[in-house]
Amino acid sequence: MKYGYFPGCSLKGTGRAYEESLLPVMQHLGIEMRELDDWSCCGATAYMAVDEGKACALAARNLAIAEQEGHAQLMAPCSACYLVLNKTQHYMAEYGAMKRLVDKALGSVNLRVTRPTPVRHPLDVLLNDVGLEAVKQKVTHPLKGLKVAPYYGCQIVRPYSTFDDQADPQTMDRLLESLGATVVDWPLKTKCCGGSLTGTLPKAGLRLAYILLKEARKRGADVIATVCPLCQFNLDGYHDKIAARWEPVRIPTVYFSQLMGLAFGLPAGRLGLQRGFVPMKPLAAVTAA
Amino acid sequence: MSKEWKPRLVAFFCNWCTYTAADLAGVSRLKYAPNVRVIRLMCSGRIDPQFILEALTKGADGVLIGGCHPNDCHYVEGNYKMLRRFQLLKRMLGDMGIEPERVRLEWISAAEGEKVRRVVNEMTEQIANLGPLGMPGRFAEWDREVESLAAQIEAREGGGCGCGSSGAETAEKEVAHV
Amino acid sequence: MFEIQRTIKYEADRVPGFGREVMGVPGCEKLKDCIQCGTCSGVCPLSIYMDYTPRQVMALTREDFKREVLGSHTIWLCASCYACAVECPREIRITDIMYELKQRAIHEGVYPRRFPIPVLAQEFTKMVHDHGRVSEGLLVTKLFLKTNPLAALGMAKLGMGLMKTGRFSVKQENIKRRAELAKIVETVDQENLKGKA
Amino acid sequence: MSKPKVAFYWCASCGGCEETVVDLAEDILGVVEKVDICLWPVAMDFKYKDIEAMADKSIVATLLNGAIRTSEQEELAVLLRRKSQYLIAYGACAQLGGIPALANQFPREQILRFNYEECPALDNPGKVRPQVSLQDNGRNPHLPEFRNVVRTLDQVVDVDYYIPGCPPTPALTRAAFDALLSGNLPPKGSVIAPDVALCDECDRKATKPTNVAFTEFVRPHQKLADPELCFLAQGMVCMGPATRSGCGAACTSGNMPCTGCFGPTSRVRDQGAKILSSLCANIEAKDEAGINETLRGIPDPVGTFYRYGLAKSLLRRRVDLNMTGGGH
Amino acid sequence: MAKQEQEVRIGFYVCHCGTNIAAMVDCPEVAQFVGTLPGVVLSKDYKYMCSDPGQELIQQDIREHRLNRVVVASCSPLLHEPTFRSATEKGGLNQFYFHMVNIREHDSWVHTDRAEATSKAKALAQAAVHRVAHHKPLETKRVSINPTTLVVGAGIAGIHAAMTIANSGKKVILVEREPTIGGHMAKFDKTFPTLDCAACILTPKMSDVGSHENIQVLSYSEVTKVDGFVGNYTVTVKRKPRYIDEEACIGCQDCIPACVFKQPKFADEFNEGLGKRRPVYIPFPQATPQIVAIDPNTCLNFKKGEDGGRVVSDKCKKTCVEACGDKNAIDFTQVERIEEYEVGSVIVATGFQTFDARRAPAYGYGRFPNVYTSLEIERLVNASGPTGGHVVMRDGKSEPRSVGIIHCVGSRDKKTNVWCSRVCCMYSMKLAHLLKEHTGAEIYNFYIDVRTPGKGYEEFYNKLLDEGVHFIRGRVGEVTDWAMTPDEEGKLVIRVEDTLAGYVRRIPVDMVVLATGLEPQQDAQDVRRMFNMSCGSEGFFLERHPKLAPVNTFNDGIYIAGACQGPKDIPDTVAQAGAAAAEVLALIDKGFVEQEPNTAFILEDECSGCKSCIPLCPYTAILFDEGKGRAYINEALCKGCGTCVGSCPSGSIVQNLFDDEEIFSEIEGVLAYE
Repeated sequence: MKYGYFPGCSLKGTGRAYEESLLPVMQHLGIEMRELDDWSCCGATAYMAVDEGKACALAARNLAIAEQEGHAQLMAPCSACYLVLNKTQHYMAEYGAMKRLVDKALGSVNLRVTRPTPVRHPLDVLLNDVGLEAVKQKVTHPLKGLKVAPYYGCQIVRPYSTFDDQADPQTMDRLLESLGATVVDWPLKTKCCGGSLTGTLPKAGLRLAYILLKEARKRGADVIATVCPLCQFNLDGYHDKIAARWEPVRIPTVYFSQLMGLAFGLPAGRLGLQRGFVPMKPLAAVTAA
Repeated sequence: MSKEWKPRLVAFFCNWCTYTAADLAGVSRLKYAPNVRVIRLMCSGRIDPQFILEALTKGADGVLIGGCHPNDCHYVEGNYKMLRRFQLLKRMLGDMGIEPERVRLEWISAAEGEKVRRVVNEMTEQIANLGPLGMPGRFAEWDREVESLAAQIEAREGGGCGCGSSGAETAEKEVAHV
Repeated sequence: MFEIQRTIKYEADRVPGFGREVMGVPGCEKLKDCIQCGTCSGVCPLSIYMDYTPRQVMALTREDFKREVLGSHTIWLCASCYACAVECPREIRITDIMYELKQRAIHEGVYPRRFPIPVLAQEFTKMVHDHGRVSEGLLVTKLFLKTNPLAALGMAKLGMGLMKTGRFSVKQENIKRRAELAKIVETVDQENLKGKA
Repeated sequence: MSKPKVAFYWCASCGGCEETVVDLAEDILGVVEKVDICLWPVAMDFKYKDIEAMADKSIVATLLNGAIRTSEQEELAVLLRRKSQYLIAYGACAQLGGIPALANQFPREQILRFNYEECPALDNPGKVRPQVSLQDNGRNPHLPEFRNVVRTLDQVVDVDYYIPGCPPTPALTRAAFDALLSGNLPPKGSVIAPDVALCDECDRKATKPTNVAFTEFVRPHQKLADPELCFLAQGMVCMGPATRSGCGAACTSGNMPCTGCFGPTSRVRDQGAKILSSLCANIEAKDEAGINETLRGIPDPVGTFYRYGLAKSLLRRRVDLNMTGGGH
Repeated sequence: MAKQEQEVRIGFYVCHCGTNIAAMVDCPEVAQFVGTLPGVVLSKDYKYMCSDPGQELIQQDIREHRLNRVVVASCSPLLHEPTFRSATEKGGLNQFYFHMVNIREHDSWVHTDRAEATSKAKALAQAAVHRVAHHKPLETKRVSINPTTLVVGAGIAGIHAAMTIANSGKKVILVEREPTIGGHMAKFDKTFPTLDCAACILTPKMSDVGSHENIQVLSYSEVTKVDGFVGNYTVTVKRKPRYIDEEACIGCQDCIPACVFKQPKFADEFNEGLGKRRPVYIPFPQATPQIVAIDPNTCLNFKKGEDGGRVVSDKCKKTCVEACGDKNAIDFTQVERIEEYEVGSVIVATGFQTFDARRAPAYGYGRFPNVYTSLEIERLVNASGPTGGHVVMRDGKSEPRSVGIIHCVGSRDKKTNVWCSRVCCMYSMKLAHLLKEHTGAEIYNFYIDVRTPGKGYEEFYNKLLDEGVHFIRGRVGEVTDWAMTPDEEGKLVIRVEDTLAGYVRRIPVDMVVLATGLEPQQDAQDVRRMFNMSCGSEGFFLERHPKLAPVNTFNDGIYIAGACQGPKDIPDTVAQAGAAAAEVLALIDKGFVEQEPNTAFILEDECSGCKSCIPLCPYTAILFDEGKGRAYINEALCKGCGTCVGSCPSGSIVQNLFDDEEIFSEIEGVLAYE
């Protein structure tokens, strides 16, 4: 299985642990991921707020590159990238004017989008292309006894996702189960983590992160698993501030890919686990507790 | 054609589904292109391919056929009979140089007023892009070569035998079979 | 003592055509279908901080209260979680309407000046435009310097932590074909101008 | 009193119709006894001048066979129309366009190019084509012009009666003469043949089941036909149901399906459309893919359904051909 | 073919329909244009052609101007063709010398350019003028009506319709697919706004039906096939086995407690699964007919072996058979039976189903035990319900101290059903009242709009306001079980914008009631096909005209009543059932119907006997005369689709009203105007 790979800016910055764990895990499963040459920022949520046309054109540049490089499918692990690339395709399909604008803009630099390149999330790929059976076969160190709260966040289930349920997504739950972990049932799987508001408007943004952490702890989770660099950052990076404002709710937040790496027996030191603020206890410790 | 050309579509709608849907579009005040003229039949199964050809030769730029959805025919399966005819007719019309977009079959149930609007608008636009079929004009153009001869004969009435020659005008117009 | 405020709205307070203009933008068409049920506010995680609830923004926009809408905090509080858009019984893409309103607010220069969110959006955009990618460390640094240098101090500890875990860098990431990007942006600008002409 | 004058003339035709006249056999003597054949180019020498010299309406009946493709044929049609009391389209080509009218699917240029340049059996290194007019050593010979469209006789001049068939049968021809000579004539425009479809006189009619549902169509060369069973029951396209009777079911008796040379009944405007309607409606499949699969057995619907009738069909000619020789 | 024996003299009328047509079509111009067409003797425009003076105008002109053809350009022929045909006939002409042009639904109402719309009207009028010249005089055929009526569905609509017809002395066959008649209404506790008990008003009616000499109740049965046409339908009914001999069972119910299952164990459908029943059961005490049923899915006697074969469990002691004793009513060998009935008309009253609350996942139905549907609450507050009317939550003991009722669940929502279900506001308030009455709880209603258009309904709303029930205008965003504050712990939390107060609120409650909407029955499409009806886009059966023919369908002799036509409350359902019964009785009393003479016939001398048409007829109306070697059509069986006509390869079949000449001239006419 081969996919074009669109990392996005965060996976090269604050979210580098995501990339550091995802690439070896995918490789371990025999999946080839080729990073797009000279990709540019997807535009995230901020660009849409400034100019929709440009946002689409810039995102479409990456789709054009993917097409040029002959990728049948494009994998976008970051939730914002996943959403923006999908949204761009929707807009181009739905609005003739937008398509003409984007075509014109890309045409000015000899780029072209002629067909939709499916934009896939790693969870979608793991569940539907690889299959849980194949994942299970690679598990050498089952996460027995580890209680994980799967946290999907907003943008991979809303509004364009087709691979999971919008209200009660299940893909990560089932993936974690196949790793041997115990999945904590909690109602906040898809609630907002605060997004960029944690930095710009902490009073509002951090409260959302706090609610998530508090509820995860209340439901007995050892760790929260995420799929998004911003969610991971928000849940992991502000414990001091949350403690100062409300109460301490320290609970580690890791990428699902890091948990997969652990279950596959990949060296823990090479999964970016050292990059979290709240360290995850060694598995043995959890299991013993 | 002195006036600006606008597509003219003839539609054959079955009484129970598509005609009723067109009524519903009216009752719902949905707006669509005024280019289609509907002829009501009891069932799409009644639609004789001759009707479609006749409409085209009499000046329609396109023909729309509307029937009940599969399994929904008021007469059990008249719509299937139309579908079967349509499949071959479409191919045959293609062989005769008529673009496939000019003849369209749609299943439109009594509840689908909105679909009437969409289909009529789509088809009007498609045919506007194709341009006129203009069969009456083509017939007239084809027949001009015969009329010119009749005129020549008239002109030299009483003269010597012109058989085997087409006269100076033709020779001028067309010197050789090139 | 309390201050009293006049809350009546006169017709002159409206900017006729504003609502229709917004509804003409791709993604915003369905605003006209709003029945003011409040589901958007009910599911919005940030509605509790808003001066107008999302529902009210919909009503105000449709009724052409341009100044009130573009000047509201609401549009800047939207975190793009799309919960409203997904739950709306009229399938109104509220998130996209919020984007449109943000764009207009920036365009008209009516956003709160030292309010970090619009500044972030603009800085973000500028960085993407100039370099093709976002370098988060640099972006955040710039943001705080522009809006609230004092708050940056409060963030210092976080920055240090990030640096320690190898996640913070002020090095600017660049793509190779920056001219290509500039040309795309320029073409969109030209087309937009044409559209307005 | 002199015997009534009768003329035979041929235009774009194969000569088969003339054979029918010959096939009247000894009956031709009976005809000759009663009439005076004033023009019959296949059998007798004549000059155009001779006809032109005749008084208008001096010929009682002209039986003209062949379609109209050249300017010469048009002129003769006009001339004979004027000289004749009754002009009779004799045979499928004059009535419907016939086999020559299949050329209406192609542009004139393509036809000429093939015949004078590309035909593999051709030896024409100079790619010389016939000229309408030529200046050569003071001579100025003319040739008829090859028209863009193949026409039926009645698309050129007014026609009184039609005798159908490719070729017409001696019996119908005789019947026509009898009617002419007795003055017991049907209404103008009539086709001198029964107005019922061929099945009426086909021996195989009884073998057609009442529940035919086509799952495939086969062509005569693909299958050895059962000599007694209705062709349609064997999945072979037979034009009989859409074709006039009067031939005595000659083809089906000879174990070949009807190809439609007698043309449609008076109630039908387009023979091809009608047989299409009937055959297709009786296909078994209900979904597009299945229907199209069945219809693969009819690879050339125009050639199959309009083998004789293209010029007379509602569309007449491939519609995207223009009049300057070009086309698709 | 048919010779025009006399000169054609056409009268043309174009109707303004007030401004409905005249606003978009220049009627005088159309009249002026048509007046110039050959054969048209007079051409007029008039304000309302369908009015008495309009019809009188036609009659007068026929007489004065010796018109022999009439064309009216107005609305859809589906609406007023009978009106103008009758006017033509009253003027002394055969009614089929009339033709109608639709320039309202197909023109003025759907176009926006007056010049274009006027051109189109002219083209359509010209087509009709060309066509009508070829019209022939035709006679309608009378078909007698079988006076027996089939009523499908025995909810309140079917029951009321059946009773009305039966009381007039006509026979009714009432088919119900459940083991008992009564439908949804039998499950309700009280009815709004009067709060009279549903059982008190319904069950006497049910037993009347059960014992009525003119009504044959076929319970636990389904209609599977319908053949024929108005006045003469043959209906096939599947009688599902209830493993009880209906003749022998006297309704003593001794078998029920005798069952080897000492305690009721299986989910009780009638109580929405809130109660339990045994494999042998009667749905509820007043069930009609009073006959038990055995559920083969739970009865040990029907236990399936590993290979799917029937293995009678040795645990089944057949104690029920023993208890039944000499009556011998229990028959485990019963199998499905197919029966046929001849009827003249049909009333379809198949009702509705409630929206599946799981399709609105934000409200947690199925995830949180104390989220209920409204129908469950109906049973819970019902004195004959599973708890005897004691409102306790799923734990079986605690009473709710606060209840949130969420309106519009599965209604007014583009993601599920777009329509307003009409009854939910009222039943939500009824349940609010009953819950308050039973428990004294705080009740919160969450609504988008309160809709109380009905006699006494607004007063009921006022009464609820008096009772102190909360009304919060806002569609609930979500129901969750996570707490933000101590008083939310252990509760269901409703997050909603109180749109009138202008605040987002979190309201903790013990119980949530979802006011689920009404939607078409799952198999409505199959039923529609069977009876040859149409459905609206939402899937409810389509009436012939929303105002003028609300219980008729497009299929003559088939009528609809109740919520299968659209959501409605009990008073409206009963009114509609009465209307449908009246239509049926009118039909029966008239004794015959006139059939549209659009049948086909074969020209005997011209048919070649090719048999191409025979397999095409879905009604086997085409037969082959071996002696003559020709096909012929049995006119009584022909329904006039014209498929054979379009397919006859030698053009030897003619359809009345739609013959080739008429259609060809219509095509030519419609294209003759540029």
